[in-house]
Amino acid sequence: MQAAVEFQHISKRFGAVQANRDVSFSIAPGSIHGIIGENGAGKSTLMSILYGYYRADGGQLLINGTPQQIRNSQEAIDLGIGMVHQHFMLVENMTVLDNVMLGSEGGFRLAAHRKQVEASLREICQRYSLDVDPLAKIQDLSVGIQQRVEILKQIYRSANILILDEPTAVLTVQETASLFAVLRLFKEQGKTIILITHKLQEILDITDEVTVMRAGTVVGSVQTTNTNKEQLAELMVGRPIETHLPRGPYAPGETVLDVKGLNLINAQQVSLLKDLNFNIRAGEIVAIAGVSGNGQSELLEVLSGMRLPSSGAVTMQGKPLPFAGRKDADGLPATFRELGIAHVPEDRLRDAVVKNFSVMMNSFLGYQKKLGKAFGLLDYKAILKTCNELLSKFDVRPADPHLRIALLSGGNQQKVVMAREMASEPKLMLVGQPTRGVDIGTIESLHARLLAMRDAGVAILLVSVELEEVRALADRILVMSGGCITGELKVEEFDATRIGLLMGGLHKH
Amino acid sequence: MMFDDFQFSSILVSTIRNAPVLMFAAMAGLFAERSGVVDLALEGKMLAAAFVSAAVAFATQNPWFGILAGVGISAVIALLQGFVSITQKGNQLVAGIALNIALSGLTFVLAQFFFMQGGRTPDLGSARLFDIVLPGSDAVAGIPFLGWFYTKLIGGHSALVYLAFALIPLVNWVLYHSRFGLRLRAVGENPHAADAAGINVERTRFMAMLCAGVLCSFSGAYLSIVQSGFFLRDMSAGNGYLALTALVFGNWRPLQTALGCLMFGFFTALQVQIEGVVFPGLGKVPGSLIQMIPYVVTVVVLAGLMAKSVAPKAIGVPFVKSR
Amino acid sequence: ADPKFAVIYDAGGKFDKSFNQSASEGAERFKKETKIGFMEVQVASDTQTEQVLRNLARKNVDLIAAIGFGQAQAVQNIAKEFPKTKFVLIDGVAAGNNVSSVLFKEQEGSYLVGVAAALSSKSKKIGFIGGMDIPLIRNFSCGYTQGAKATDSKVEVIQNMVGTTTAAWNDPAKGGELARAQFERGVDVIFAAAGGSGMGTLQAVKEKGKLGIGVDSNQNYMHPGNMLTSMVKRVDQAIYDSFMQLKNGKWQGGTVYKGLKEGGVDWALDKDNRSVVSAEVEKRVNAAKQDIINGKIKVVDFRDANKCPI
Amino acid sequence: MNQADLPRWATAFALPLLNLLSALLVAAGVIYLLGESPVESLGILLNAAVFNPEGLGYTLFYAATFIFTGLSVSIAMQAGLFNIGSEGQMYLGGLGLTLVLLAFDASLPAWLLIPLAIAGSAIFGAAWAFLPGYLQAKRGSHVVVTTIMFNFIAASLMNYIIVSFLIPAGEQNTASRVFADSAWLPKLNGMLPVLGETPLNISFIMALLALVIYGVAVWRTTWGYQLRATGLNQHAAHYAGISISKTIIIAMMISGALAGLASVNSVMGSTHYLGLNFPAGAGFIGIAVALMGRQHPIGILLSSILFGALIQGGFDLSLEKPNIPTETFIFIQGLIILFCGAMENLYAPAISALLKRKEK
Ligand SMILES: Nc1ncnc2c1ncn2[C@@H]1O[C@H](COP(=O)(O)OP(=O)(O)OP(=O)(O)O)[C@@H](O)[C@H]1O
Ligand SMILES: Nc1ncnc2c1ncn2[C@@H]1O[C@H](COP(=O)(O)OP(=O)(O)OP(=O)(O)O)[C@@H](O)[C@H]1O
Ligand SMILES: [Mg+2]
Ligand SMILES: [Mg+2]
Repeated sequence: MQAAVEFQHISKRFGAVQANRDVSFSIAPGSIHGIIGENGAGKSTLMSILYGYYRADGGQLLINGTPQQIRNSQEAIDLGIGMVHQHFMLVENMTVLDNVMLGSEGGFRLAAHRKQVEASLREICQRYSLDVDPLAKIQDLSVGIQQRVEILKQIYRSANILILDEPTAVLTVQETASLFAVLRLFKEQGKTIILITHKLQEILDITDEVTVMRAGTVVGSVQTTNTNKEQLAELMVGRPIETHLPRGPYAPGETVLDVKGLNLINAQQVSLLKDLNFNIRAGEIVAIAGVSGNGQSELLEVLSGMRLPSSGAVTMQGKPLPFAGRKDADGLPATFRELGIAHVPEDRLRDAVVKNFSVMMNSFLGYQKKLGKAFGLLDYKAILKTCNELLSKFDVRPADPHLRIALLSGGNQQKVVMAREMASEPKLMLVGQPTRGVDIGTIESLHARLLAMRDAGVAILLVSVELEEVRALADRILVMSGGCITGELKVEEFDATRIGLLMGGLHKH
Repeated sequence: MMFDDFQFSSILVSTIRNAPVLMFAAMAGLFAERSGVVDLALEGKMLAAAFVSAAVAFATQNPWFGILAGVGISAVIALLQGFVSITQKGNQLVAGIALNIALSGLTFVLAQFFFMQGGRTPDLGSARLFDIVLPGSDAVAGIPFLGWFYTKLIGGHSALVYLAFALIPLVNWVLYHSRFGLRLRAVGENPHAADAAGINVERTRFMAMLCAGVLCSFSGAYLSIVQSGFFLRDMSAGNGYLALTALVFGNWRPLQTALGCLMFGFFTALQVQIEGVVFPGLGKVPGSLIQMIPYVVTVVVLAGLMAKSVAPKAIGVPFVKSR
Repeated sequence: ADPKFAVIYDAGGKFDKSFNQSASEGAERFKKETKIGFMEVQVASDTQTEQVLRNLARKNVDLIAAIGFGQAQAVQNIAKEFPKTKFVLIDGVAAGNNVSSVLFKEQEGSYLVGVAAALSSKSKKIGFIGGMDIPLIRNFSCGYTQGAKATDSKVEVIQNMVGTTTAAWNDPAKGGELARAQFERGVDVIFAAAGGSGMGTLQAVKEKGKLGIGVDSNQNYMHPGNMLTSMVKRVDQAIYDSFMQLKNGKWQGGTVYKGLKEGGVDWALDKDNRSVVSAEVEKRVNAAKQDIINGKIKVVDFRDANKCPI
Repeated sequence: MNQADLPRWATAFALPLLNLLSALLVAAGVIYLLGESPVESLGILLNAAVFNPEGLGYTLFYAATFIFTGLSVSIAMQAGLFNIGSEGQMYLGGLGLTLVLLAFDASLPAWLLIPLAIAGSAIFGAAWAFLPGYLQAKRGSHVVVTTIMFNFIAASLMNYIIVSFLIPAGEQNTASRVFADSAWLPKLNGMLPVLGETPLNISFIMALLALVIYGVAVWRTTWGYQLRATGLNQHAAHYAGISISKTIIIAMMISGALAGLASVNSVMGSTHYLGLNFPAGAGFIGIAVALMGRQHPIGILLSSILFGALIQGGFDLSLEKPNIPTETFIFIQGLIILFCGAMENLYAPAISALLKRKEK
C-alpha cells in the first residue's frame, strides 16, 4: 500500500544545530503514527517541514506517493494536511466560528457564508460529540475546549493527514480520552494521523506504529503491538528508565503552611477559591489533583504572593502571611520568598523566565535582591559560578550560561527554573505542572530531585493534572473541583476512579 | 441663529471641519495597526501627500489630479514603510519616526527647489476644492435652526469632508464583515495562527499598509487643498500624532476612533471660541492656557473614564516564523 | 573695496511673507542699486545665532543685519567680542556702540488698520489672529484694538492665537480654521499677524468673501478685493537705510524707534485694495495717522507695562 | 537569515557602516539633484563638523544635549516604556533651573548655585514625567499617548509662564532675563583652547558621566536588572517580586530627570536665559538617538555625536551652498535613522553569502 506520507532523507539545520539528520520513514494511510523523542530531538521541526513552515535543507517529501514541494501552510492545507500545534494557533479575541472561517472564508463578504459554516460546525460537533459553542470567544474557553476548536478547524477543512504536536500536554485524563475517541473516529474514516507525545502510555493506547527520534535522527520505527513502555523509553533516551524512584519513609515534621478558610473572588464576582482548609508539613509532598481551571492556578498564585486572597488566614510556620492591609500584590512575591517560599509556576514561559535574558540572568530571577552588593551592584563572577554549578548539577543541555534561555528546549528551561528555586533552600516549595511538555528522561530526574527535597524536610505543594505524576510523588492527595477541595486521600489509598469522581466535583464524605 | 449666545452652533460646524484631518489619518492608522504594524509615520505620509497634492493641483490647476497624486505618493511611502517594517522586520517605531523626519525635510527641500518660496507652494487659487452647496440651500437658508443645520452643519463642506464621514461605516464594514478585515484582524492579533490557517501574513500586512497610505493621503490633501490652499512646511503640525491618540482612545475600533477624532475637533473648536471670553470669577483666562484644553481632556479621559484600551496583540512585532 | 554685508534671518526664514522677507527685500534693493552683494543665513536656534554672528564677524563682514528679537542677546555678546564689526538688530535691543537697534511702533500701524477695520465692518465685530501669544504679537493686537475702539466703542474685537510652539507660525490650516470660526461668530474683518499661518487666514477670508488685513509687508496683492489693507512694517527700509549709511560712511549705533512719523510703519493703500477702501475710510484713517504723527493721539505700547489699556 | 549567523565584527561594525553609507548615498543623490557636488559637500560637511576643532566643539556641544535626551528615552525603553515626552520634560527642566537661578543667582556662589540649578532641572523634569508614569502604572493609560499630550501641555504652560511672568518689563525677547555670570557653566575651551569660541561646556563631561552611570546602573545593578526584567516580561517581573508600578514610575521619573538635565547644556551653557521653545526638538532627536544607539551607552554616544555633526556640519554647508537648505539635513537625519535604526539587516544576507563563499 502506498504511504500517506513518506520522508526521504530529510535534513534541516538551524545555525549550529542539526535539527533533523537524514530522516527517512513512512506513514501508512489510515493509521495512527506516533513520534516520540526527547526534548529537542527534532520532532516539531520535522512536522514543521511537513506543514510548510520550514524548507528542508535536503531530502524529499512524498504525499500519497507523489513528491511534493511544500513551501507554505497554504500549500500544505491544499494537500489535505492539517496541523494542531503544541501552542494553539487560535486568535483569542475572535469567536470559534471566525477562527474556523479564517483562511477558508468562502468569499469577500463574510456574512454570505457565516450561517452556512455555523450550521456545518454544529453538525460536526454533534457527529463527533465535541461540545463547542461556535459563537463563544476563544479567550473565554478552557484549554481543553480550545483544543477541540483546533480539531474542529481540521475537520471543517476535511484534512486527510492530521498532525498533532503534543496535543495532550495540557489536557486532563478525561479530555485526552475524548480526544482519542475523536482520533479513532478519524481513523475509521481512513484519515492518517501523526501524533507527537511524551506520554508513552498514550502511544501504547492509540497508535499503530511508532517512530523514535533522538538528536535529529530516527533511531527506530516499531509496530506498537510489538513493544512496551520500557523498550520505548530505552530507545528514546538511550538508557533504561527507572520507574520506581527511591523515597524515604513518610515522617512529616512540624506544620509549615496552614490554610484556613481561604477565599478568592475575582473582579467579575466569580468565586475562584471557596473556603479552602488544609496544611502542609515539613517533609511531605501534598499534591493537588484536579482538572485544570478548577482553582489550582489561583491557589498557587495566592500562596506565592502573586495575588491577594479575598479572605481567610494563611500562616507560614505559625506566622500569618502578610496579605493584610494591601491594595494589590505588586511586589509581594519578594516578601514571600524571604519567608522561605519558593515557586515553580505552571506557565514557565510567561511567569518563570525572561525569554530575552540569558540562562545566567534567569538563574537568579526572584532572588536578585539577595545578590546585590554595595550600591546594589551585581557580582557577575559569583553569579556565573553558581549558575554553572546549577547547570551541571541539573544536567541542563546545552550547559551554556550565556545562551538566551528562549533557545533552550522546554524541558531544559524547566530544569533551570527548578534548579533556581531549589537552590534558594526554601521551607515551602510550590510546584505547578513541573513536567508539562517534558520528556521522560527529564521527568525522571526532576521527580528524583523533588523526592530528595522532601526527604530533606522541605514541605512541598504539587499541582499537577497528571495522575501518574501525583501517584509517583505525593504523600497526601487533595482533589480540587470548582474552587473547593472535594476530597483528600493518602497515596496508599490511590484510586484513579475515585479521584476521577472527586475531580468531577462529587463529594464523598 | 439659535445658539447665538454660546456660539454653540459655530463650535459644531467647526468640529465637522476640524475632524476630517484626524479622521482620515486615524482610519489609516487603524488599518496599519490592526494588521500589527505600528504607524508612527502618519505625520510623514500626511505631509508628503499634502505637498504632492498641492504641487500637482497647482501644476495642473485641478484639485482632483492633486488628490490622485497625493494618494499615489502616500501609498508608495506606506509600502516603503511596509518594506522596512514587514519585509526587513525592522523596528516599526524607528521606521515611523525616521520617515516623519525624512519627509519633513524632503518636502521642504522639494517645495523650495520647485517653487522657491521658502518651502511653500504657490496659492492654489481656483485649483482648490470647492465647498458643496446642498440642493435647496437657498430655500431653507432663512428658516431658523433648519437653515443652519442644512446649509452650515451638514452642507457647505468640501467633498473630502463627506468622504471622511462616509469612511466610518465603510471601514467598520471592511474590518468586521469582510474577508480582508477578518484576515487583517487575525494577522494583527496572532500572526502565527493566521499563518497556520494558510494566510500570507506579510501580504496581508502590505495590503493594510496600502490602505493606510491611501487613506492618509486624504488627510494631507485636506490640509493643503481644502483647508489652506497651499502647502507649507510641517503643516501637519502634530495631527498625525493626535490621530494615533484618537486611535488608542477609540480602542482601535472605527466608530469609537471617529468619535475620538470628533472629540478632538470639538475641543479644538471650543478652545477657539472661549479664547478671550471672560469667565465669572476667573476673568480672562490666558489663551495659552486655553490651548491646553484638548490635551488635558484627553489625559483625563484616558486616565479616568475610559476602560483600559487593548491594543492588537501582535502590534509592533515583526512576524518571524518561529517562536 | 566695497564693504561686506550679511543678513541673518530668524527661524521664520527668508520667505516668511513677514518681517524676514521684508528684510531680504530691503537688502535686495540695496544690492540692485549699489551692485554690492550680501550674504544671507537662516538660524534655527539661539545658539546658532551666536555661532553664525561670530563666523561672519571673523570673515570681516562690515555690517551684519540680525532679524528678530531672538537674536538680541547673541548680537550683544558678539558685538562686544568684535567691536569693529557693525550690527543692525531688528525688533530687539542690544547694547554696544557698534549696534544699531531698530524697533518699530507696531501699535501705531495697527491702530490705523484697527480704524479701517472698525469702519469697514458691517457686523461691528472684527477679528485678530496672532501666531503665538508673545508680547510682540500682543502689541499688534493691542494697537489694533485701540484704533477700533477709538473709532467705534461698540466694536467687538475677537482674538485668537494659533498656538504655543514655533509650529504656530506654520499652521495655515489652523489659521484658516480660526478665521472660519470667527466668521461664524459674526466677524467680517480679520487682521492676521501670524506668519505662514496667516496665509491660511487670508485664504479663508477670500473664500468667504470677507475682508482681511495683512501684516509686515504689503500683502494686498494676495487677494485683491478681499484685502482691506496691510499693516506694513518697513523692515526693508530699515535694512536698506542701514546698509546705505554704512556705505556712505554715515552709519550710527544706538536705538531708534520707528513709528508712523519715521515711516517705520504704515497702512497700505494701492491698486489692489483701492476698490475696498471707501473715501470715508481713507479720510478717517489718514486723519488718525496725522493725529498720531503730531501727537494728538497717543497709542499705548503694550510692551511698556505688558498691559493693554483696553 | 539574520544577524545571529554573522560574526560580531560584522554586526557591530560592517552592517552599521554599510547602512550609514547607503543613507549617505541616497542623500548624495538628492544633493546632486539640487545641483551641487555631493563629494565637495561631504568634504565641507566633514570639515565643518569634525576636522575643524571649533566645528568639532559645536558638534560635541549639540551632542551633549542629545546624550541626555537619548538617555532619557533609553532608560524608559529599558522598562518597556516609550517616552515621547522628553521634549516637554526638557522644557520643564529648563524652567526648574531658571527658577533657581532667578531666585539665587545674585546671592549664592557659583559652586553652590550651579549644582542647585542642575538639581532644579532634574527635579522639574522628573515631576513632569511623574504623572504619565503614574497613570501608566496605576490606570494603564498608554504612556505614549499621555506623553504626547504632556508635550503639548508643556508648550502651552511654558508659553504662559514665560510670557506672563518671566519676560522682564520692556523687553522684546520672549525669554527670561539673562542670568548672572556665576550661573554660567564653565566652558571647556578654558582647558582646551584649540576648541576656540564654542559653547562646549562641562555639561558634556556630565553627559559622559551620565552615560557611564547609566551603563552601570542598567547592566550591573539589581535595580537595572529589575528594570529590564519589567521591560521584557511583566509577568515574570511580578513573579520575581518586582513592584511593577514602582519600577514604571521610577523609570519615568528618571527619564524625566535626564530630559530635564538636557536643558542645562543649552540654557546654562550657551544662551544663559530661558527662551521660548528652547528645546527645539532635542527631545525628539533623543528618540532617534536612543533607537539608533540601541539604548547602549556607546551607541547613544556615537549617535548623539552623529546628530550633532549633522546639525553643525549641515548648517555650515548650507551657509556655503545656498542651494542646499538646512532642511536637507533633516531629510538626511531621517534617512540615517531609517537605514541604521530600522533596516539593520538589509545587508546581512549579502554579507552572510559572502562569508559562506569564502568558507568554501
Ligand atoms: N527556529 C529554530 N531556530 C534554531 N534552532 C531551532 C529552531 N527550531 C528548532 N531548532 C533546533 O532544532 C532542534 C530540534 O527542535 P524541535 O523543536 O524539532 O524538537 P522537538 O523534538 O520538537 O522537541 P520537544 O520535544 O521539546 O518539542 C532543537 O534542539 C533546536 O536546537
Ligand atoms: N527561534 C528559535 N531559535 C532557536 N531555537 C529554537 C527556536 N525556537 C525553538 N527552538 C528550539 O526548539 C526546541 C524545541 O522547542 P520547543 O519550544 O518546542 O520546546 P519544548 O520542549 O517543546 O517546550 P514546550 O513544550 O514547553 O514548548 C528547543 O530546543 C529550542 O531550543
Ligand atoms: Mg516540539
Ligand atoms: Mg515540546
